[in-house]
Amino acid sequence: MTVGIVVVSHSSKIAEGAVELAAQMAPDVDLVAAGGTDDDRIGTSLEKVLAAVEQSLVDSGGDGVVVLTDLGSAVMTAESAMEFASEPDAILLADAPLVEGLVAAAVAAQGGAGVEDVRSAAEAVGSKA
Amino acid sequence: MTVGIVVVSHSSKIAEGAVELAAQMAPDVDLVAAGGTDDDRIGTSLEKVLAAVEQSLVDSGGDGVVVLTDLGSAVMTAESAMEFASEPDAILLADAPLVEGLVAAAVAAQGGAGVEDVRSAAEAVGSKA
Amino acid sequence: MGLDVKWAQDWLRLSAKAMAEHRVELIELDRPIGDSDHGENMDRGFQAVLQKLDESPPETAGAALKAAAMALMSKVGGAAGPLYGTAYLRAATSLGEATDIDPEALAAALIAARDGIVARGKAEVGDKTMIDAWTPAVDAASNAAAAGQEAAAVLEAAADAAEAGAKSTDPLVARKGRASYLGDRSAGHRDPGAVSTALLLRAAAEAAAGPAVGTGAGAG
Amino acid sequence: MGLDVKWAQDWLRLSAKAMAEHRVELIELDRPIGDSDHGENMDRGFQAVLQKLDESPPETAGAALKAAAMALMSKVGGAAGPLYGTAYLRAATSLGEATDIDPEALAAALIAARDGIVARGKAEVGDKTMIDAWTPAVDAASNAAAAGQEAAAVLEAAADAAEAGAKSTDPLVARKGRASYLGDRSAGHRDPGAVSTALLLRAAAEAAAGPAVGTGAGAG
Ligand SMILES: Nc1ncnc2c1ncn2[C@@H]1O[C@H](COP(=O)(O)OP(=O)(O)O)[C@@H](O)[C@H]1O
Ligand SMILES: Nc1ncnc2c1ncn2[C@@H]1O[C@H](COP(=O)(O)OP(=O)(O)O)[C@@H](O)[C@H]1O
Ligand SMILES: [Mg+2]
Ligand SMILES: [Mg+2]
Ligand SMILES: [Mg+2]
Ligand SMILES: [Mg+2]
Repeated sequence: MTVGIVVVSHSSKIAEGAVELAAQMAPDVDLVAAGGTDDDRIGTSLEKVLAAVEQSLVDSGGDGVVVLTDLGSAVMTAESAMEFASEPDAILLADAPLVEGLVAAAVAAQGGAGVEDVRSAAEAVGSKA
Repeated sequence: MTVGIVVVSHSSKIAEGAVELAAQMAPDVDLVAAGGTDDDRIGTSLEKVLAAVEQSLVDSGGDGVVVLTDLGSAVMTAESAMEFASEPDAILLADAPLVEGLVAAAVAAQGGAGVEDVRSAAEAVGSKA
Repeated sequence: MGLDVKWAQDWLRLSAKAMAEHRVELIELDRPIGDSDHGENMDRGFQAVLQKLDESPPETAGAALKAAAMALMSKVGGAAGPLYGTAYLRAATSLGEATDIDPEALAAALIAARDGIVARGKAEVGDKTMIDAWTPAVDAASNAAAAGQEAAAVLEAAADAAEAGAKSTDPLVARKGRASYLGDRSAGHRDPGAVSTALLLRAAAEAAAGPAVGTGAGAG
Repeated sequence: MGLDVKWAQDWLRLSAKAMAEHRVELIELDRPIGDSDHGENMDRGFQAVLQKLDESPPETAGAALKAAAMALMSKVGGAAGPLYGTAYLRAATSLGEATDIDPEALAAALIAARDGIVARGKAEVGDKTMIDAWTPAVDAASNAAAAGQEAAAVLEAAADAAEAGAKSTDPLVARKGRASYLGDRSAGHRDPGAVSTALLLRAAAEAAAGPAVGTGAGAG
């Protein structure tokens, strides 16, 4: 088991692409994309995010979930989803750039890091490696 | 005319999604996606990036081009492309998070900012608005 | 007799009507300082609210607002979704099972709604957001309730203050939301979320003042 | 008689062969500390090099390396693309129009290649990258050339040093490239780019030592 990661973006393409990119370096980590509105316009959807978070809670088998977001309203949607989630305490929101933070978080999770360390890895992303 | 922006990502989905997202706030700015390898695997392609930069140089009609990148090898591909570009001095590379920096840069360009200010807008992106 | 579920349903139906009617206006307001979707977002969100109300008519005002909250959070797609969703959810919690909402309880619910938006979005008055409409509105509502006015008058005071608050955003520089990307260039434009807030509170006042509207009103 | 375009073509053809043969090994090296594509990247890149050589046979060693550089930059897809591309481009510039490359010119071209990688990637020795193979290799080549050795011996010294350099990356913690995401966990693995560098320099030595290979050799 590893920490699960949910990618909340305004764009389903961004979320899916970011998951594909990070999966290359973290094949054993459950990465779940939650991008776009429920009808795949640009925007976010509480239902999509909540479903992704719940799936990730199951996939990660108690190891916890880190959520990455793009713009501010994605943060607000993610925070709302956390209020409705079955295990809010197992979910941490990262204040990190979406793509760059995701790769760092996924690599940390792949290496067996705990949920706090996975979040820290995302948030520590600075200049491009 | 506004400054042009090129989005270099390892993923064509990320590049396209980011362009769609930013275009909503910057409908008059020429945003060009250059994501993925030439056969659309995860990676970058000098040819794609060079073609995007040249197109952006034309679209922006002399106002200059700002290039955003995701991971380190995208930076190196972008730098290589700049060496081959017809007007290297008109192209600035931004050290900024791809999605978040792009939105900030696009909004600055939409507002008529010059090429240096567009890059600064991308690089100034901090916590999520 | 205070407000009841019929009022809540009328409010939501009049809100949906207002969002549909002002769809283009809200889109145009969101264009120069946003992403041109606020009218689309709010219209879609309130169409989903109407559908929810029709599917399972609520028993209480609180239940109506809670159903609206869930619909808005899921369907709006923009910042306004979690913000209004949280607002309506907190208002619903504040009202609880009440079936006869007096002016004090009404003002308290509006305050809870505003506090929910602040908790979610961290905006202060002056940041050029919907909070610039909400905060004067809840202040006016509290004052009217404390002065012993009826629910309809409390909501009218709130709507008037929200409209003034929305206008007050014109010269402001945005410090929250997408408009903050524009920096100083955000000045000289009215905040779309503040305008939608004023429309929603006007709908609340009309629902309290006027006759029933729409179809499924008054199940409780 | 020094090295010529036939050597350059043989080098590139033997490189392509080595990349194809070591494809899986390079992929496996890239798995624990990267994204499992280095073998795929290099194989694809050198297949494109072969195609370019066949399409328009180069007249000089410099032209051969320049064609290779363009193919690698366009087709590799990973960090190795701009890095090796820049290396081959700088080597080509260093060689210029030369048709009879003496050991000094050869060593200078290898130094130019290494300097190009450093300019592009900003790595130092000890960062656990291909530079840990290139720098000892160019040092060994320079020394061999200064000691008056033949081109083949210069390249053999470079290849030997690159192999040792690649092994030296095993205990290192990566400070550049994808492997740097792993921090301390990158230790205990060999850097795939350092290994491919050793393979490429071994191919260069073989091309200088042995008989012609492949099809389109020796157009100049
Ligand atoms: N952090 C915030 N706090 C309060 N209100 C906000 C905040 N961010 C955005 N808003 C409000 O949301 C409105 C925009 O809503 P909308 O267009 O639906 O979302 P988006 O900006 O995601 O497209 C703004 O006009 C503003 O009133
Ligand atoms: N900044 C750099 N400087 C020098 N070499 C680097 C740098 N970044 C990566 N490399 C080399 O590139 C190799 C990885 O190449 P490859 O797998 O093709 O690219 P990617 O990491 O983009 O998938 C690494 O093993 C390392 O030797
Ligand atoms: Mg909007
Ligand atoms: Mg929006
Ligand atoms: Mg790789
Ligand atoms: Mg790669």
